[in-house]
Amino acid sequence: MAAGERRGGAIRSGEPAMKQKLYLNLDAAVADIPDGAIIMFGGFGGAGFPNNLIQALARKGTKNITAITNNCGTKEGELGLLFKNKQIQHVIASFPGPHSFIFQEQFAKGEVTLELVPQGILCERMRAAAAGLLGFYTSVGVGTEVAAGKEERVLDGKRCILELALHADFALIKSQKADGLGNLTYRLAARNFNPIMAMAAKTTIVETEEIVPVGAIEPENVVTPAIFVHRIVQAKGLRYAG
Amino acid sequence: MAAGERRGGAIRSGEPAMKQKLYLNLDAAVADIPDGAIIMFGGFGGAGFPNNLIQALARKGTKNITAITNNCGTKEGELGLLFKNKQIQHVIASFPGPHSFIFQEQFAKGEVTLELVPQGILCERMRAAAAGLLGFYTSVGVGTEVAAGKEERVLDGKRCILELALHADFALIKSQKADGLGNLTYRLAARNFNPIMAMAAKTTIVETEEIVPVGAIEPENVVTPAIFVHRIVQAKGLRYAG
Amino acid sequence: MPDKPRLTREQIAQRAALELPDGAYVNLGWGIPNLIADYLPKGITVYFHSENGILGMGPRAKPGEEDYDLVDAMKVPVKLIPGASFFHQADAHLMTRGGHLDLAVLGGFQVSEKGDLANWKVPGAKGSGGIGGAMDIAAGAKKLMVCMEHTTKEGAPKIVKQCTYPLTCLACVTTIVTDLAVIDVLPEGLVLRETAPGWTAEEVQQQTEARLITRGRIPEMRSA
Amino acid sequence: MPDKPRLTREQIAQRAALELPDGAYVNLGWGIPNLIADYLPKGITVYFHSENGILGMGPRAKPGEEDYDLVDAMKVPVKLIPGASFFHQADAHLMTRGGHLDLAVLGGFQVSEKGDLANWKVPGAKGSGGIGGAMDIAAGAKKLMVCMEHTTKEGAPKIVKQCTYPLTCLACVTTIVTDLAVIDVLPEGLVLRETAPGWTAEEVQQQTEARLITRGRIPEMRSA
Repeated sequence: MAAGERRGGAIRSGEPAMKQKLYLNLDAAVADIPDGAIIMFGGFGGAGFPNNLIQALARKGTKNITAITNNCGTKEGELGLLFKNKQIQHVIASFPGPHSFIFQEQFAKGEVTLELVPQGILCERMRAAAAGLLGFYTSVGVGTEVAAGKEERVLDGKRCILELALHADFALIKSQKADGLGNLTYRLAARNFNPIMAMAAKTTIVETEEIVPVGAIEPENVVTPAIFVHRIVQAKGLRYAG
Repeated sequence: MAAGERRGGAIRSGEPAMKQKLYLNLDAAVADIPDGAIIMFGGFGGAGFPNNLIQALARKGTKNITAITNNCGTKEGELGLLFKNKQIQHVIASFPGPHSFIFQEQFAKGEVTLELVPQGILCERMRAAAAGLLGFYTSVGVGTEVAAGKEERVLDGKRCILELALHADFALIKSQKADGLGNLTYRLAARNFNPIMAMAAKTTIVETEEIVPVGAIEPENVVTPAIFVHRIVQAKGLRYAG
Repeated sequence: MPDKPRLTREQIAQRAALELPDGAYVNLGWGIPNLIADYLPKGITVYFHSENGILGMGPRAKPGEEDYDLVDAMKVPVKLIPGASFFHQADAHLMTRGGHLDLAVLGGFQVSEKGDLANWKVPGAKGSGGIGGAMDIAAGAKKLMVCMEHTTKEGAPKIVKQCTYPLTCLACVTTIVTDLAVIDVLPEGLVLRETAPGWTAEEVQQQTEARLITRGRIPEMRSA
Repeated sequence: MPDKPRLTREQIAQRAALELPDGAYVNLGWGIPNLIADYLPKGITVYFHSENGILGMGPRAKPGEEDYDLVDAMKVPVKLIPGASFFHQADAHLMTRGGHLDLAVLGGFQVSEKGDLANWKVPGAKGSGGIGGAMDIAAGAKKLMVCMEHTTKEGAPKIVKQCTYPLTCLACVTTIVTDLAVIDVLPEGLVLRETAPGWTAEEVQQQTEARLITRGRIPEMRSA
């Protein structure tokens, strides 16, 4: 964060965190996402997508979104809905995917722009943002199109390129369980990108299959600690075939 | 790894991983740690120290160790034993600690050298090694003694310094449970550095309170996946007052 | 004037406790900051973070109830509050560096008028010294409060134009609570917010090397 | 000679399966590599890694037993073997990049004589393309085996002096298994280890742009 943001002097009391986090409906949870927002979307291979929140974002109608995501939707499902509504302007993704028809059409017409990032580097750039790191050196991408325009050097005898932290205003993620404080667990491989994005975004909004009492998740089994979660809304998961 | 290490051609079958990992005694588990080895030692605040393995390493008598650790022992306990035996030559640590008397004595005499690293940066440098990253930029340490001799630049409008990946030949760690494959869980705050070091070292040796059947740890609750663990030995934990 | 009563360490902690917002994620450092948890105002819930991988630390464990696998960063056995979680030390410092803590409270040897902090090493002290988590915490917390005595035992000011002790972090401190005053570090400089009972702004300024900005009447330090 | 029988995709997978060491941690990519799990030799246990955060993937789920929260990187519902674990995608790629996988097997468009791999983008193809995990996996696995047809459908060699397709990773391939041969990428160059039944070393060389090093009599490709 910038020095100016931090040097605000006295701290003013807010509402208790617990009261602030629980939202009663999906639309309220995304109501303040403005046009031009940078948004991370969890999910991989049909699992762990925050499809209820995506639908709410479609209803809200936020435009000119920069979407950070592994893929670009499955037909009209997942992010496909937001492409269909022409809400997304720029994508930072690893693998748009074979069923991202609407995205592909808009990409071909130049209506949407794309930065392709190796999947692990996409994760690592988000984690760098989460961890307060500015950037890192990796040998992934050296000598490939991915290295174009990036600083290259040799460290420890290896060619490597500089990759920068990737921040977002919001993360929309999906969990299996959430307690009222925001501690999360994920089901099986529906975990995927969700915990990383939860850590990386300024405001993390989670749709959860189930809200459990505070203390119901064993402290040793919490996957995403409450500190990373800002809004919680319960919703039965939606899944798209594809 | 260097290109030469990787381009070895055909892969030769080894023993099954499971058979290789279980060791029947502590001495066998550390028997091949050579003089001059770079070793990470888990533990923080008296919790999660691999004290049985440290004792075995003392019996083994390995010399000229570079120790990567949060602190430098509690009197003769924890790493204190290895300092007492003059087995450690160089330390990379965050907080040697108020009871690291033997280390302090040797440090004052110049018998042991020390690189002081901020605690989170120590973690992050180990994680960079684990993750195949060469280095990263952080604003931690800018303008302090820690920045001495390090590359400094401005990224995203912030002054930052380059920190390099920190590798080790061995990690000696402690877990609560291990299955025969090497999946680990930790008890409460005895987790601390142990999972990071397990990921960062070439060979990770774990002393565990308990060996449980394969499958007894829920896949969603595994903290250290088996891929990071190379040797497992059961031992009742030892704790030092201090 | 140096004989006027100053706040005790406990009173500094008590005043500092009033700065903790309800629902905040907070890390308390060594020394006076560590006393703050004992003085939380009623009805306030704070989620205490420990750099060894705990969120949701509760009070110190009572004698006989200690579990030495559940200690804070000072090695003191603690309890958990409901909704606590454990994680490894890299994730603990991802939280500190990454701006996830609403507030950190550290002790200090010196704070400069720009909010630079020196708190890890005394020049000329014997031994190796140690950094611990201080640099990560100072660099990353959204707000950083420093609790310390206003002057050294020898009477030298600790709020200075420029730190002469080895630095922990540049331009990181947002509020200073001492045995004489509450001071905010703002873009325009050090702004005196409150003074200890019986101390005038001028008297506090005399104990301070850096210039303090005063606006109107400065109220007395609150205690509850 | 182009009419001589070549191995099928399944036979390539079957031969490649013999390269999997017992107890190894292995990632299988799209295409032929994904077939390998069906041909594991008996008595061998391999721990399959998936970049969406699974270690210890078992066979594909039978019809009616699918759980769509448990899919591999190709979105196919799978089962687990005992001792499996889940982790997030950043840790999954910490494993790929960090040298923790004993072996990765990827498909390929081209492999160069230096072991460069091109496998993610066909020049001039329509659409956005996609990288997925291939670059991280290729850069980090201890050993990288590529399984592919020896030549394109048009008969052009895919083992070349220099890749003309967009690169995935430089100097990463250690072994190539095709429908005509098994080739090791060694510091001295591409060493022909086995040829398909009925194919001589010379005939394989004719289908290969890069020079193949042959040492003595080249045995026939093993199948079990």
